Amino acid sequence: MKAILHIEKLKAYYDVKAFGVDRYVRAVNNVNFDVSEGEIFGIAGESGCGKSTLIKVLYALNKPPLTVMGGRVLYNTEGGDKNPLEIGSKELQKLRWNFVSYIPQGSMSVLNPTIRIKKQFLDVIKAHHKGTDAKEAIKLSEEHVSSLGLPREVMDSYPHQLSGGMKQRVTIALATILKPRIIFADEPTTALDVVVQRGVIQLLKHIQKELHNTVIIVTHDMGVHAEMADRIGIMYAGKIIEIAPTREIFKNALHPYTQYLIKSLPKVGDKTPKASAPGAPPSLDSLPNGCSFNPRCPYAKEDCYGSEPELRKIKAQHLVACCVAEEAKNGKN
Amino acid sequence: MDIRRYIIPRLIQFFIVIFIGITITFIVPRITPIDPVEAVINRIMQYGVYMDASSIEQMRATLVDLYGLSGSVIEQYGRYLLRLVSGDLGPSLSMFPTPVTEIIYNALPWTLGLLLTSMMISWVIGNILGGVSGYFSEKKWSKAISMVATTVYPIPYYIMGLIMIILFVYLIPLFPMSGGFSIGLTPSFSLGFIASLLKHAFLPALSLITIGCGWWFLSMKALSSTTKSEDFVQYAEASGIPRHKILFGYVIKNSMLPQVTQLALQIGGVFNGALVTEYLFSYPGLGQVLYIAITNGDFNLIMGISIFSVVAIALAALVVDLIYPLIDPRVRYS
Amino acid sequence: MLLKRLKMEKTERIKGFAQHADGNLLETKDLTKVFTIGKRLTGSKLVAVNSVNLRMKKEKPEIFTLAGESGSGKTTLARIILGLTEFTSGEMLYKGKDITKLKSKKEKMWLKREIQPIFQNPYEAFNPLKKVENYLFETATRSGTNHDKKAAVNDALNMVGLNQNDVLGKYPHELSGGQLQRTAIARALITTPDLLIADEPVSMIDASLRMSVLNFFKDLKEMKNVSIIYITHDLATAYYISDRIGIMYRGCLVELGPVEKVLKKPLHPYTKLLLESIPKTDPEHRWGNEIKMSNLEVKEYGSMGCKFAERCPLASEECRKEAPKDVFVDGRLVKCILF
Amino acid sequence: MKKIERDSIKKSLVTFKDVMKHYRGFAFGIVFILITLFLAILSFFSPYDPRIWNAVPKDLSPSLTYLLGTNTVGQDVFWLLTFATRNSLILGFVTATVAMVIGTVVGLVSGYKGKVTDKVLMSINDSFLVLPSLPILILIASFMGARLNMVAMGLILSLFSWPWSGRQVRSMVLSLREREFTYMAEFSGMSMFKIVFSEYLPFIIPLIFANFINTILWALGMEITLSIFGLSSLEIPTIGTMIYWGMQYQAMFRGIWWWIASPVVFSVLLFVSLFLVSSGINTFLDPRTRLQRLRTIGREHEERKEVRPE
Repeated sequence: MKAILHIEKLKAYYDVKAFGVDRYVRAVNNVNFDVSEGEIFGIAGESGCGKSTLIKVLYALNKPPLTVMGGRVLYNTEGGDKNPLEIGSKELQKLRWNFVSYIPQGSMSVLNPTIRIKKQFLDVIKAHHKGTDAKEAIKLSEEHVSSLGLPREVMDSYPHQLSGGMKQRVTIALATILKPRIIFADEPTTALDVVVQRGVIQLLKHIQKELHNTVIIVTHDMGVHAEMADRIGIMYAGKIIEIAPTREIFKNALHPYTQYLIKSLPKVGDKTPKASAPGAPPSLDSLPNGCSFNPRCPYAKEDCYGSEPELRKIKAQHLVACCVAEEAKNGKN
Repeated sequence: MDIRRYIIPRLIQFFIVIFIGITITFIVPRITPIDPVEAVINRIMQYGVYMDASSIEQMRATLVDLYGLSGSVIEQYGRYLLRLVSGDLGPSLSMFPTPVTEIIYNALPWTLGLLLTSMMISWVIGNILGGVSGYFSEKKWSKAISMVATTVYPIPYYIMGLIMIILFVYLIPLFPMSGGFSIGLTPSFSLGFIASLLKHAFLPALSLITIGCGWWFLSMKALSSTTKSEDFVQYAEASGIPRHKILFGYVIKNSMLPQVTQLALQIGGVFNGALVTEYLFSYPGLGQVLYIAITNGDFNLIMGISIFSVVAIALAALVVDLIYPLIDPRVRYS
Repeated sequence: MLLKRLKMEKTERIKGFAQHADGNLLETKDLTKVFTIGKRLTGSKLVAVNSVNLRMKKEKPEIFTLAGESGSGKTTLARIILGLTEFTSGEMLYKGKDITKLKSKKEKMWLKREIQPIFQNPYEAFNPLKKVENYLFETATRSGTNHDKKAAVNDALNMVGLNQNDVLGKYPHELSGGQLQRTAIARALITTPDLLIADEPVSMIDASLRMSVLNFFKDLKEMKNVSIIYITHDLATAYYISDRIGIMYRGCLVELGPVEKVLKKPLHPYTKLLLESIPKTDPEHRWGNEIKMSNLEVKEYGSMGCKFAERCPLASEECRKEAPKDVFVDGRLVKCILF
Repeated sequence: MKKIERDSIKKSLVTFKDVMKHYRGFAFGIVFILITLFLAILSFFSPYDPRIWNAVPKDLSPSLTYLLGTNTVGQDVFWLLTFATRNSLILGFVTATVAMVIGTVVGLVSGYKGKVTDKVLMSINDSFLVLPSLPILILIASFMGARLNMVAMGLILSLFSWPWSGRQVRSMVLSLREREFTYMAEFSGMSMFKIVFSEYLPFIIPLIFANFINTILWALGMEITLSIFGLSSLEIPTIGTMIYWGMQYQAMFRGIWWWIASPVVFSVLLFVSLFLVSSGINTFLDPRTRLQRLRTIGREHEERKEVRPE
């Protein structure tokens, strides 16, 4: 399948200069992977591992102090490959919402509190299709909204009159109104209750099936990845340390950190004592040399402290960035 | 039902403001060392104004009500309120026997004209400029304007007036130094009169507007630079909505709301400014009348102006507060 | 060990207090809390906690989970037990004493030492502008330990697996989420409480460190026989550490019983829906059917009958008319007319 | 001194040095205020007594001997200005202190007590904000026999300036009460009184200090206005009375511009620097930015959106 999104040696740091103290927080540290068309790609990792920063950079939302230090991102659009980080704002504007759209984190305060939902849809449609007149645009949004199972009165109400779950579904409807090819979703379900979260996940899967497009979802909740994602990338200290199909990640993860992550997931019906990974994730401004997991890794040996391990293919579609992946695999059982 | 829940507390606040203002004006004459009634009586005698016995008695009665010490405090307060409600603030001492209310009504249109126009102009310009500059806070021009606003805002109205006079009367003689209109003209709606009226009002208005713009600019810039980093603005930018629509429809629209409540609180301050500027430019408004009252020791007129301005300002603040729900949907449809 | 001596000394002091204490650590009878939104009379009523009956034994310390979605009233109930919110009607007894009758300052202080809270976000639970040790020493002085305060603090920190120089002299932002939350637990333990109320204690902590804090709660129960009320929306962690669980929906305790029974063989339709909706971390068993989304939260509070009637697949007319009673079935209490 | 204390002092010194370096406006403000204080102290060494007229030849333009020239009543304008600065600052100080005390107490009580006390105190507070202070001040001054000394005028002015800090302190206390560390402090056994003074004060101090300077600014402005209306004791040299006498003797028409220019220019510079310092305080000592700076000096971890399901 054709790669619709190609990411190569991407580096993005927070340049934190406050009163003479000048430090770089290495939130995205040399990330390389491809996403093919029609796939749901999940990016998992704990808070502070740089996954939200990665998705912001992929959508070219980087504003100071977040600066792209190197590498490139390529959208495979009809008009050829485009790097959103380099093309001018005019061209980027054309791509936004038509080719690629974004569902932000924390949906509680994402809608303009002083205008009705209808006007919010109008602003978005008018921004990308100048010609359409208001009535037609509103009719289009109403159809789109009811096709997603939202009640019609939503259009005439203000954000403060809607519940959290409803606001998140409106944001998803907004992001998919112009049928984009790629949807970036940054923790779309974190602030929601379990039942509402299930509704939102079903909505996203329904839209993906409908539009045959690509969804890149970032969340720390492995259960959401298990429900939705076809392939998962595990992120740790600003790097992707393992990419594999969902079944592989859950059944036989290779990287020691992923193993810890999967093993420490509590499940209803399983009371066996579980252990946390020892120590704590490193702070992104003072990373250990070599593999960033070496201070916590029980299988670490010398070349783990040497150069940073690159993602290498172990099996079909299963890549891992670890020098001791084999021992870790048989060490697991 | 929700609107009432918003309006009722505002109405109560309106009456509390008036109550406190009037009580202060009631207490002041009663705690002064000198006995105001006698001081006023012999003040009039000095002017050699001929008054027969009955008008003196009638005058003494009104004075006793306004500042008099007879009867218990509650009785005095009761009579005092009755007199105010009936709108009788007693006669002016310096322009005896014209009642205080008449003098105030003559001077009122001038003050209202100057005050309202300069407040509206400075509120609109200051907020729009502040909103735009807050949104583009990194740009050079925005920093430059903030520098200007930071130097202009803290200057007291009187000194700003002085600077205006030095600049536009001495250095570049463009505008008249004082007065409401050229002496020879009679007040009418003829073109000539209005032209001279505007010419005279320009400098006082300009000094009020400059300071007003400074304040609204700075407060709006602070508001819009915080609103700029709110989630819904970031999301609007991410969804490709053009910057000008985000600036006006999202950033300024949301930052304007607190500026409306702030307007209600600022009216009192701007009114002070108008009084001082009118005195400096001897502009025929309440400020000028107040100055004459002070020099002539006309207690009645000073008290009348105080009470009147308390009620007027409280009313203006109430009106502004009532506009707020029309703008903020969260209050209208809570 | 110092804390053992503290514990003994505390028990003599308490003996004098609760002579006639029955076996219960905590008991609530038809506990209800009604919020009025808007004016005193005209405002609409919202029953946040709807006649809840709970009982926790003193001899057998346990971890009791209060689970439910946002707006289910679990946090309001926790705040009532902590004494931060008054309740509208019903009764609440701690060690046999009615907490509304505790008038004297000494008695109130006693209750504040007996029941201690653990908050959700450690970075919010500590004053960002003051050093972390500030609360540790404050609690030590107030808990009447006439021994050296530093020793009491040091012991408490060692118990949570931290040593002094990790924490003392540091500001909250200089510690990780896990360390800060364990410091908060250490603070709560200085007064040797018998009941801890933990409101979503691990939801802000990184997944990989969550287990260490949860394991620590289990040790507290087993070794220090401290009872814990664990409030969460995450049933997986609830199953892992708790003995008994109560599922709350719109202020009502719809199902209450041992965790094995309630979460392994759920009876109440809402518990079933909750369990089904948790995204299982197993790619094989993905969700089958689509579920009905509720768009009418507020109305449900006011409804006379079962609050879940609107969304319940098995709801009948009767469900909407009068509120269901608690029924004891298969080792647990269920509030549903089907049983 | 224990190592920990030395660190925190070192940190605050670094902060102050950085602030001065990075924000020139703040630096200008501080420098000019120091100059003003120096002038005020200088007035004690003045060779001339401000109340005696004809001490120097009249209407001399600024020269080496008379830095700011002399005025029509034979006073040296420079030394007159030093006295004016001292008296005005005393007035500003008195007003600001009294207003700060009342405002903070009202703010703390209504913020912490809440419900009825909060409603009552705040409606009084807001009424004083809305009231037009000038006409009432003029009423009081004229009834007081129009001869107010510095302290009396300071007290009267503070009557109208305490609500500004009251309102801000109250909103800060209200937001702090909802924070979880208030409950943590309560369960650590701290009394209400201790919570307000040991937990909330670090948040409130920058607010009080910024308001203190704003009130001085407002009081000086009001003093000028009252003096121009001839309501303050005109023989005491203050910035306002200097301008008043300058205007009475038609200094501008007769070309003695330095008599009016020196108080006007000086007061403009003083007001601007007071404003720069107070807004500077708001941006640096404001808890959020202080925290942010502490964090960059301490351990920085990626900004994490705290999302609560409740």
